[in-house]
Amino acid sequence: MTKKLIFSLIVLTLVALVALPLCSACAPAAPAKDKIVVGMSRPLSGPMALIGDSAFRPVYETFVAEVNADGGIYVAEYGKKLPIELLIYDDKGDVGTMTRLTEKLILEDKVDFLWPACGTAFIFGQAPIANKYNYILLTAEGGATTIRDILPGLPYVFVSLSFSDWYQLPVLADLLAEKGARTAYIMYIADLHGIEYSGVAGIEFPKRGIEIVGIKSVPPDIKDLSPILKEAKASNADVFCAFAYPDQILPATGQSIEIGYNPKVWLGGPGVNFGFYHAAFGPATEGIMGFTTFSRKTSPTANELADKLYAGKPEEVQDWWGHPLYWAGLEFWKAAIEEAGTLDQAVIRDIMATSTFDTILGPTWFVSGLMAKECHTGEIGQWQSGVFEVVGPKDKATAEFIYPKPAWPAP
Amino acid sequence: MMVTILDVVIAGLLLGGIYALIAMGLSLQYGVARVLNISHGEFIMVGAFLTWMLYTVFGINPLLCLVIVGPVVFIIGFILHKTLFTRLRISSTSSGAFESRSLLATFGLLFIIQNIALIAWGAEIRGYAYLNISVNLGGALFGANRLVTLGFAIAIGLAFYIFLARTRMGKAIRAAAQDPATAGLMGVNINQVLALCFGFGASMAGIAGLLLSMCYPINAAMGLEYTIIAIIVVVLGGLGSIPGSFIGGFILGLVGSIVTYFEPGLALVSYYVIFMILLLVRPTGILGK
Amino acid sequence: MDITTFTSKRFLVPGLIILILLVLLATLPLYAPAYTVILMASILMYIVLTVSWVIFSGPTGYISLASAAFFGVGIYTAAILGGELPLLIVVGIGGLASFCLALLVGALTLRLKGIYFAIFTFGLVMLLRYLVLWWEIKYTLTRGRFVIVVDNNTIYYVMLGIFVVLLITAYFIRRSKFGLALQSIGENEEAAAHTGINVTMVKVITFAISAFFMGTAGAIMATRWTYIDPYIAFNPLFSFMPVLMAIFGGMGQLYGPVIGAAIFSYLEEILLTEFPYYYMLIFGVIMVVAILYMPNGLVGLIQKWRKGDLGEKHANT
Amino acid sequence: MPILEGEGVTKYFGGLAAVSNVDFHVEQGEIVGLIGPNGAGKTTLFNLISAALVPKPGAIRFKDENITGLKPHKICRMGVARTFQEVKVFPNIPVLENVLLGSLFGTSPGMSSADAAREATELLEFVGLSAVRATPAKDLTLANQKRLEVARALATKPELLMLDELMAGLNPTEVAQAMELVTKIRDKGITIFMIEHVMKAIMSVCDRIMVLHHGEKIAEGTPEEIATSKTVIEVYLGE
Repeated sequence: MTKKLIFSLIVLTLVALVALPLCSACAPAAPAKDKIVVGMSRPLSGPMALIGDSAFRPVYETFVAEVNADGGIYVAEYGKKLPIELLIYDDKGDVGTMTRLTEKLILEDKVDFLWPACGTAFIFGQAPIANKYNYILLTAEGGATTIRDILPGLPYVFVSLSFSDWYQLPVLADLLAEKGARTAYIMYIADLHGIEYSGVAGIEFPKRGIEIVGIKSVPPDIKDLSPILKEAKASNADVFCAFAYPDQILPATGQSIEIGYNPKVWLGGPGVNFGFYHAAFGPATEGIMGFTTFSRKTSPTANELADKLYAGKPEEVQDWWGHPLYWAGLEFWKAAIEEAGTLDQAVIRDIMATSTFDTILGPTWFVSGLMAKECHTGEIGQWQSGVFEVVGPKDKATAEFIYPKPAWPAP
Repeated sequence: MMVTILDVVIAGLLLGGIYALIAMGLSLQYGVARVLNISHGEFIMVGAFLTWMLYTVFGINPLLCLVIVGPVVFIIGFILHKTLFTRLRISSTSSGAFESRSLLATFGLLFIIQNIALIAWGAEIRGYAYLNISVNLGGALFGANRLVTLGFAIAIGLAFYIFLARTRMGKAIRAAAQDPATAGLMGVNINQVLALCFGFGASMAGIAGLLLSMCYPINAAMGLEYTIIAIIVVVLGGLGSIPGSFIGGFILGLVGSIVTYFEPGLALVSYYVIFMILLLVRPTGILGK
Repeated sequence: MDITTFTSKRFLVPGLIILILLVLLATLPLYAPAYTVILMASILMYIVLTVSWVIFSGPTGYISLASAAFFGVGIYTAAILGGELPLLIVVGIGGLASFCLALLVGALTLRLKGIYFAIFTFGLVMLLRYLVLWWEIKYTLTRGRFVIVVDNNTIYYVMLGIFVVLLITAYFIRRSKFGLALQSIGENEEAAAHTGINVTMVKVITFAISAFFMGTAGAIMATRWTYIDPYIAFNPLFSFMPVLMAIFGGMGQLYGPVIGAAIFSYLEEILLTEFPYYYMLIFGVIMVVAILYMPNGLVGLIQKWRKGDLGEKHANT
Repeated sequence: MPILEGEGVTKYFGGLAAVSNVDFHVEQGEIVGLIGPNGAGKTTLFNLISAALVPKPGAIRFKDENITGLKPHKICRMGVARTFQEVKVFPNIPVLENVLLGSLFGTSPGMSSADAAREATELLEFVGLSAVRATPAKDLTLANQKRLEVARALATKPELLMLDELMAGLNPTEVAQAMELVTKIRDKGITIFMIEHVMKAIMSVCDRIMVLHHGEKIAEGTPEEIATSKTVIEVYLGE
């Protein structure tokens, strides 16, 4: 009798488990289109939240608000503007959860579009899934040479972010060589990002006569970097590069100041390009270099975007490398939909793959899935008087490259 | 060469001081109150964020924040023990049951505190520059903030050690750690003592957060990482022992610093290797009984 | 009530229910939407991890936090061998690799008691994570790997298969003299040894069996994740989750961890999707409340309710 | 022929010798008592024999086979069973299963579960616990828990049974019952080696008595000899 009770309880539980999602899936089909539902799986909690949040609130929320204030995206098929509705799930920074939620967005919620997950590994996980269901995926925070190699097999995947040999490090190497830098010390984080950047630097630097005199990888989670910085200091290299993430770039900066390590070039990324970097170190950031896309002086539209994203907000939210590219990607996506006049992914994909649209960056197009490097309005930045100026490539620079870096300010 | 050795050793000691600081609170909470506090790192995070906020918004000197952060986090810990853990202790059938239930409860706390911090302070990484000026120690250069941290860690450890050894309350705490039931019979208000202990542990975590925020960037999700380090240090040194926390911290710091010097990629591996070997050789920690 | 009807009722009714459930689960891809199958595979994964964990840690009381290590070894096996061998063999190798690792670790560490064992096993997860990371960076000059993509229904069926085999294994361990020995070890290890039980062997073998299932689950799940790296594969979350789920469900009965894991993971899914910004907060509050008011998990709650029910009946007669 | 023999058995804890150079022997079919003041090393000696501890130096032979350093379960399977000073039943396991464990894993581990169950039931009857067979062991009285331990030990089918303070904490009626039980076990042909504080009991059931003091054997002989031994009296009175 009692056993029966227990078992019926189990049955109820299991049946409920099976039936509940069933019911939600059986919900009546959506009526005629009155909005564009965009699904996202983002790390709203957990250790990845800080990376996810830094792009999400400033860029995506602003973009949706702006488009909707205008009535939405005009889709000819429906003869009207459709506002964007965001459907956001929390993947808590776990790839397994992200892949599951991505399929939930596609299969169960049947979202019209997918916006990207956050982080390189996450994009690698998400791209094959999106492609499998013929969903366009315009990636943002992440992407690297590794993804370029698989892009030919993923026609629905587009990458907007600039990266090591696309086209940052060649530009950096040119700048350094021109100023006469001869030696470099490289510290890199033990992940794809670090391997890739140190690898590309290993090719681009020697090509221009810059010798790499030291190279060390550091695992993530190590925050006491002073032994490596001391070694770098002892190597007396002209250039110090830290290819790592903010949670190591910040302590690396602090510890460089502490041990009085002031090489002619101190470059770190990603991390240096954020407003919170300047907020944390203030005048000590003078002359420190990182990766960038534009500064306010690049163009009037750039200035406009900076106002839109950052005016009236704390300095911490700024990201001069990623934000313009993510934003341009969204503008490009919107333009492609309006051009297509439909929400059909295949049609929009073909348009995205072959068309040029005006975005915040100027004319923008994709070359075999990558945003063309000609569209980039900058690659290398340097903090000068509290502004993250573009210093390379030279034809896009907003300020003269200061070499060598000035001394750390007196405490 | 001498300077290099000195460099590595001092770097290890400085790092060890931070580790000891992180671990002391946990050692106290587990050693006396028998709560293996997985949300320990969350209290560190709260302390760090309070300091950051007081410094950047109100311009209060981080070291002065001590008088605010310490008591505030103490009160949070004290109230938590009074409401949650006392209840759990009373309703648990055995001390083993209490340990596993309180461990799970602290897991829940981790989730709650972290989410509240995310809502209150956002997910961004934060940092500020304070006292990052270099100090010359026999040719080796170090940040003043790190030396201050080490100094504070030792001062807090010593103060608490003396408190435990010399005061009435300290004796009650030690009695409770040895045998709560008997201590209760001897007229010690056991619930009060345990809650105080938990509060002290939390407060130490908060102060550790304060000092950490001077050296490292902080964010709302940073807690678990520090909890793990704290657990390793506590186990290395012996549960419930304040000197043990220092020994454990210094060992870990030195090993980390030496291995980082030769092969940074193996620094974290070395933490776990040394920890696991020690656990196999001396399962109760270096100063454990 | 005579004995035959008692036994037939005792086995027939639950047997029938289990059969119906199995048929329902086995035919799920035929009638349920595609996402339900994906979700069920994920829930089954949590159930497999939790029940495997309970096989060893339930009766012996040794809190193992090595689950993520065994799960991760399975994941890496799939990532390395995925393209080279048939799926089921890869899954089997994933399990065997974890099995061997558990034999080694078990033999080394099972003399550690209580919290020390828990922390040591957790150290194993972190050690593997950083060691594999270092190895990849240093010697394969990369980090992370793509895993072959497998059809979602196939993943579901393999996971279901693992689940069924695991339940049968767990059931027989519980009912066998081996299970009784395990329980006696948990109750008093010294007395068990002096009663002729080879405690080390019993513990190590059980630990390895439990690791085997975790390894197979990891191997099949990796194919769903498409891309893995050491941080993804050796994620401490998978050490803590089985413990939480088992205690949430209650370990007194076999069905406890099963419903514990099922409800827990389903709850998580709902919170992640319906309350994404407050997922942790709500989850945390539920955990604290559950611990305060359900000291013996769901099983305890059910038994309490059952006892109350019985008591009423006695009062009536 | 002695069934159990010890030669120079020694055990140090830190710098302290808990058992120091003790020679002993137990003959087949005997009941041997081991007495001595608290802290004399009696339980340590038992632990050394049943392999909870390893003697250093010293050798212990069971049926002419060196068993020094073997694992506890091996020793149990060779035919040495024991009970504990502080009762160590399996508290949440029902009484019958407690005994069953002994049958299943003792000297004949290959036994079918039906045979083992029958044997366990018989043993429960033998020690007088049939009525509580389904009760979890923790719910028994101390006396019954002690009987349960004896039954569990017997279930392993030992040739030598070591009883560590079987009668401690029992009331006079229970002591009498326990004494009767010990004799009954000997009558089954099982050799008994017992630590005991209850003098009346030990004097009346033992064939031979050994006295330990500060880890050393200070006397050995029949109950009468021990009762009149000057050294023994000194030790006990001097305490």
